[in-house]
Amino acid sequence: MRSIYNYLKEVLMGVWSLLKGMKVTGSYFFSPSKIVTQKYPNNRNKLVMFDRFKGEVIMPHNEKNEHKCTGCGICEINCPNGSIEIISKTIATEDGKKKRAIDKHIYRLSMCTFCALCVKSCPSNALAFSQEFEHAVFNRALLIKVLNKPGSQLMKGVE
Amino acid sequence: MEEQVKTTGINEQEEYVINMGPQHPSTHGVLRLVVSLKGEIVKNVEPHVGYIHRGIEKMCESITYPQIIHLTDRMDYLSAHINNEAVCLNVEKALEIEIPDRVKVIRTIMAELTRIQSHQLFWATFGMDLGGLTCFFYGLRDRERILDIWEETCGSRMIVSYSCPGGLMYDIHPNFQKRVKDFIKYFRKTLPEYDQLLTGNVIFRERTMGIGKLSLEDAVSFGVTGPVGRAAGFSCDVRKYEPYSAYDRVKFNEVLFTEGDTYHRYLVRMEEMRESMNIIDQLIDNIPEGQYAVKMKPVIKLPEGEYYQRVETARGELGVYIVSDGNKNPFRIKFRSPNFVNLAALNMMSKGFKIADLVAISGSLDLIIPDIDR
Amino acid sequence: MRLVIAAQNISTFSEPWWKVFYDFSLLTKNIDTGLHNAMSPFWTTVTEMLIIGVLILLFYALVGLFLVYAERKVCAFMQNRLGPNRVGPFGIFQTIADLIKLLLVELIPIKKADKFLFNLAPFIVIIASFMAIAAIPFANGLHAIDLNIGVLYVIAVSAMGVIGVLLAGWSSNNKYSLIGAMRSGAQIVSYELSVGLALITVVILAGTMQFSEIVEAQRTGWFIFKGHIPAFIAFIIFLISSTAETNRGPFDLAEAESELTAGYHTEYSGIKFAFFFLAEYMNMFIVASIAATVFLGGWMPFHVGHWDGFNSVMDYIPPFIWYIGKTFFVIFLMMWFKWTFPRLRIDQLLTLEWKYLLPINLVNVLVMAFVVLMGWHF
Amino acid sequence: MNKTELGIFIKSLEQDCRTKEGKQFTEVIVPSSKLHQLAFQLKENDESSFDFLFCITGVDYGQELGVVYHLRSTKYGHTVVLKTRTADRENPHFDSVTDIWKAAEFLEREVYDLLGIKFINHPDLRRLFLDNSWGFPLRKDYVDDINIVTK
Repeated sequence: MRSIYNYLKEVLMGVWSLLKGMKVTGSYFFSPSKIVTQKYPNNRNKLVMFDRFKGEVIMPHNEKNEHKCTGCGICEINCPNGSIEIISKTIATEDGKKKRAIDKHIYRLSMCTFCALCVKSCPSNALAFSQEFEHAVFNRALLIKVLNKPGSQLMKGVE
Repeated sequence: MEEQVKTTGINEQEEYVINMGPQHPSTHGVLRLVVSLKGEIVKNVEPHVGYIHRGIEKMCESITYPQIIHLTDRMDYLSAHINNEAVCLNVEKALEIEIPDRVKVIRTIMAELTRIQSHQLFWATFGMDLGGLTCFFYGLRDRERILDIWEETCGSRMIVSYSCPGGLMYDIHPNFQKRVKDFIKYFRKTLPEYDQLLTGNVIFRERTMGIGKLSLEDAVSFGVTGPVGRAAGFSCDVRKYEPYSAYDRVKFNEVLFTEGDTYHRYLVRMEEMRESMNIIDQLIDNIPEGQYAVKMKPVIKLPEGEYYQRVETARGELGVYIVSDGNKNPFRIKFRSPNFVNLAALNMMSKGFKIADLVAISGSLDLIIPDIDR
Repeated sequence: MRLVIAAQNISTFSEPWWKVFYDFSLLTKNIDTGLHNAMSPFWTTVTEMLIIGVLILLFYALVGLFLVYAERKVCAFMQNRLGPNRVGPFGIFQTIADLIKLLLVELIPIKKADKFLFNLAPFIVIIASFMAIAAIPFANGLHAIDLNIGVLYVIAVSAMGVIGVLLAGWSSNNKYSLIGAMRSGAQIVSYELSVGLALITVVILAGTMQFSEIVEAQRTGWFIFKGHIPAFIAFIIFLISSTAETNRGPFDLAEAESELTAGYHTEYSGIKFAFFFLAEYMNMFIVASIAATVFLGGWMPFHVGHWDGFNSVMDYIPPFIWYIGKTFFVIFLMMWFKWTFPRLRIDQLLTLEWKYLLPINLVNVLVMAFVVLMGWHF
Repeated sequence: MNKTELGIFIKSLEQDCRTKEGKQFTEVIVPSSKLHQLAFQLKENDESSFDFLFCITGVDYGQELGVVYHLRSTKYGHTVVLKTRTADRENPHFDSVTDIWKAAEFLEREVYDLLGIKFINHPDLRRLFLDNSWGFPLRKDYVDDINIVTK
């Protein structure tokens, strides 16, 4: 008799545990307000990324097309993957001295691991992260970016 | 000397050999298990690894210490922050710098968040391995909240790279404390649902109880650590026996069971999530003021010598062994990854069980393949 | 020419047209007589069979498409997701898009596979489910063939699908497929017993195996209420074992995604895979409609004792709607099971059948016989 | 036992080894011929009972190849580092400790794979990550012009 009681108890307890699980899924089924899906490409306009989000490295320019990069090459040394390459040139300043400045700040997005060492190590805060995250392109060559805009110059007062 | 290299002799006539992986839904990546079967019963499991071997140890020999951090993220990507912390602690120990309390507390909170999200993902994938697909979505849904907290503070969602030698990359975001508290409040409500859906479920208990037993003796001998070891009664929590960061100032229990089967490995993780929440509760309101990083020299050179640092990741004991010759690059760096050592016990644990149990056992080891391969 | 005459006969309809929804025999008889007037009995039968065949095929495809969509939506809502929402409003055309994709996918030939059996297997699976659908009463008078052993026929025919599964697993020359097929064989053969015994419980109560009479007997109350405790237990057992018989989660060991990748249909692609896929959903529909017919009164409206007002209101809902509603209720239950529970192991699956379901079922049959004998049912 | 006591104790077990009190752990430098013997004693002796082998590292010191064993006792909580070296770069070999700690099986395979150090009496010494056509990448004299790019 005891064994039959145990048998039935086992069956009923098992069914009860299953019902508890069904309660969880069932309650979610009947409460569509808890749906977490974000319809991504449709909500693109409303999408706000966090300020610190590491999208890609950019070089902020002001309205006069000036940047802060002196071409010192510290970011190039600090980059673990060799995704930054700086091609510098010598220019003559107004008072006639020769000075080193960047020609091209090449940034290979395809090799970047977003470790933020370049941004953090830059002595003149010339680099920053943008919140752009849609990096997909059809051609790998497009992932090699030149960060300084054409015709840009070093900001006054940055050494 | 006799040639020690031997090739496996699998008798095709007598054993039914199937290849689980490298592309198999339940090997969580590119692990390949060569399974010898007799009917449905597993006779032998031979793990083949190396499909994503990237040579991180070799790469580390040619880069500087701050640059190593971003590579450690990519070993055990679910314990990314704890991996960072291990290298940072080791470098800081070697340089004998005292880091501010604020850093210690923030690192501890981040590490515990890491543990929670890793166990959430474990719960999700373990449920999926056993056929309960809904678990996967619930686990990931809740994990997303932690990832959002990280995204706000660290800038990345999973591969955080938040620690650096001497402190942290940035200070915590002003919203950090509020969001963490919100999450803890939310997750305390959601965790019982996990129990209702899986822990108490009669099918789940039948599937996992008594499966893949590992005795305490074997656990120690195989060196399995983390939840796998603790389920077998092996007290191997580094946070307890060699406290680092702020673990010496918080109260928490080491979750220990003695059965050592799949169910208890699962249970250890469920309990650890609760313990982690307790740790965060103790720390989140008491983050001391101060600097978030110590000013370091631009080029970090470790004094000549050998340094070993172990930390408790979500999967077990991670050891970082640095041999330095005084240069800015490590002479030799070795990561003692918990998954690699835990994998060795898989064969012993799954012998004699069915192929469905093999999936459950390898799921309960919670293997992360990049950590095995490195 | 003859068809035109037949059509003219059909168009002369004595009753108001909407009466058809309450009694389809009005329409079917009309068509029958129309055809008889127009052509010889042999050709009449051939034409009727053709019409029914085309209609069932259409119905089959529509229900299959809808069920795939429904399953995806149901599981999505249970998992806090939206489910398909891109193709068409609320993603309703998603399955059609999938179907087009499946039709265009390359059929990959397998080296060293048994070509003939490999190609035969999906047809056997789909024919088995196709045959079963013939015996199901959809509504009053909408019944392709009313066999006097309808219950037996459905059990026998639906079990034929296992041959297709076994063939598919064996002939694809894949170790995972073979394991899946063998599991499936063991599973379906055992669970046939429970399905049969659960139906026998009701057959005892109804006293007949003919579907039309079973439905008719439920005019005064559904069997699940009439037979109270034993009928309810039989209903639960039928639900469990029919879920197992259709290879659906938590009993989807034959395909066990996380263990055997996709089990017996691992090697199939394109339209052949679509056949297995469709057959799975149609089997689910068939067992759900049998459950609805046998336990929940088929197309009979919900009646409560002597509440005549309530009963007449219920009568206004057409039988077809009742039938569809009940069937989808059962299907929803099965989906709910699938998306909640983890999968069983093969030995536990057989333990559940032989140690739990079968003994309970046998006792239940006895109890039911006793209840019927003593007249304790309603 | 603290670090000093442990050093003295190990010295008493094996005369040929040199013990050094490191910053963190006691370090023991043992000749390769005595390695297995000492390891066995460290495991079995009740006073030391080093039952948890948590790390095996192969190191290429330039001239010599070495293996470093990190041992911990779950009973007493002390840790020791065993080090051994060989000058034979062509055919380096040590005794395997798989019969003492099962964890050594995979860890030694990894060392063999990456440094080419052979372990005698290892039950299944095959390459683990790489296939047989590779060299031993963690050796300092390893060259690979295609995959290793230096700036």
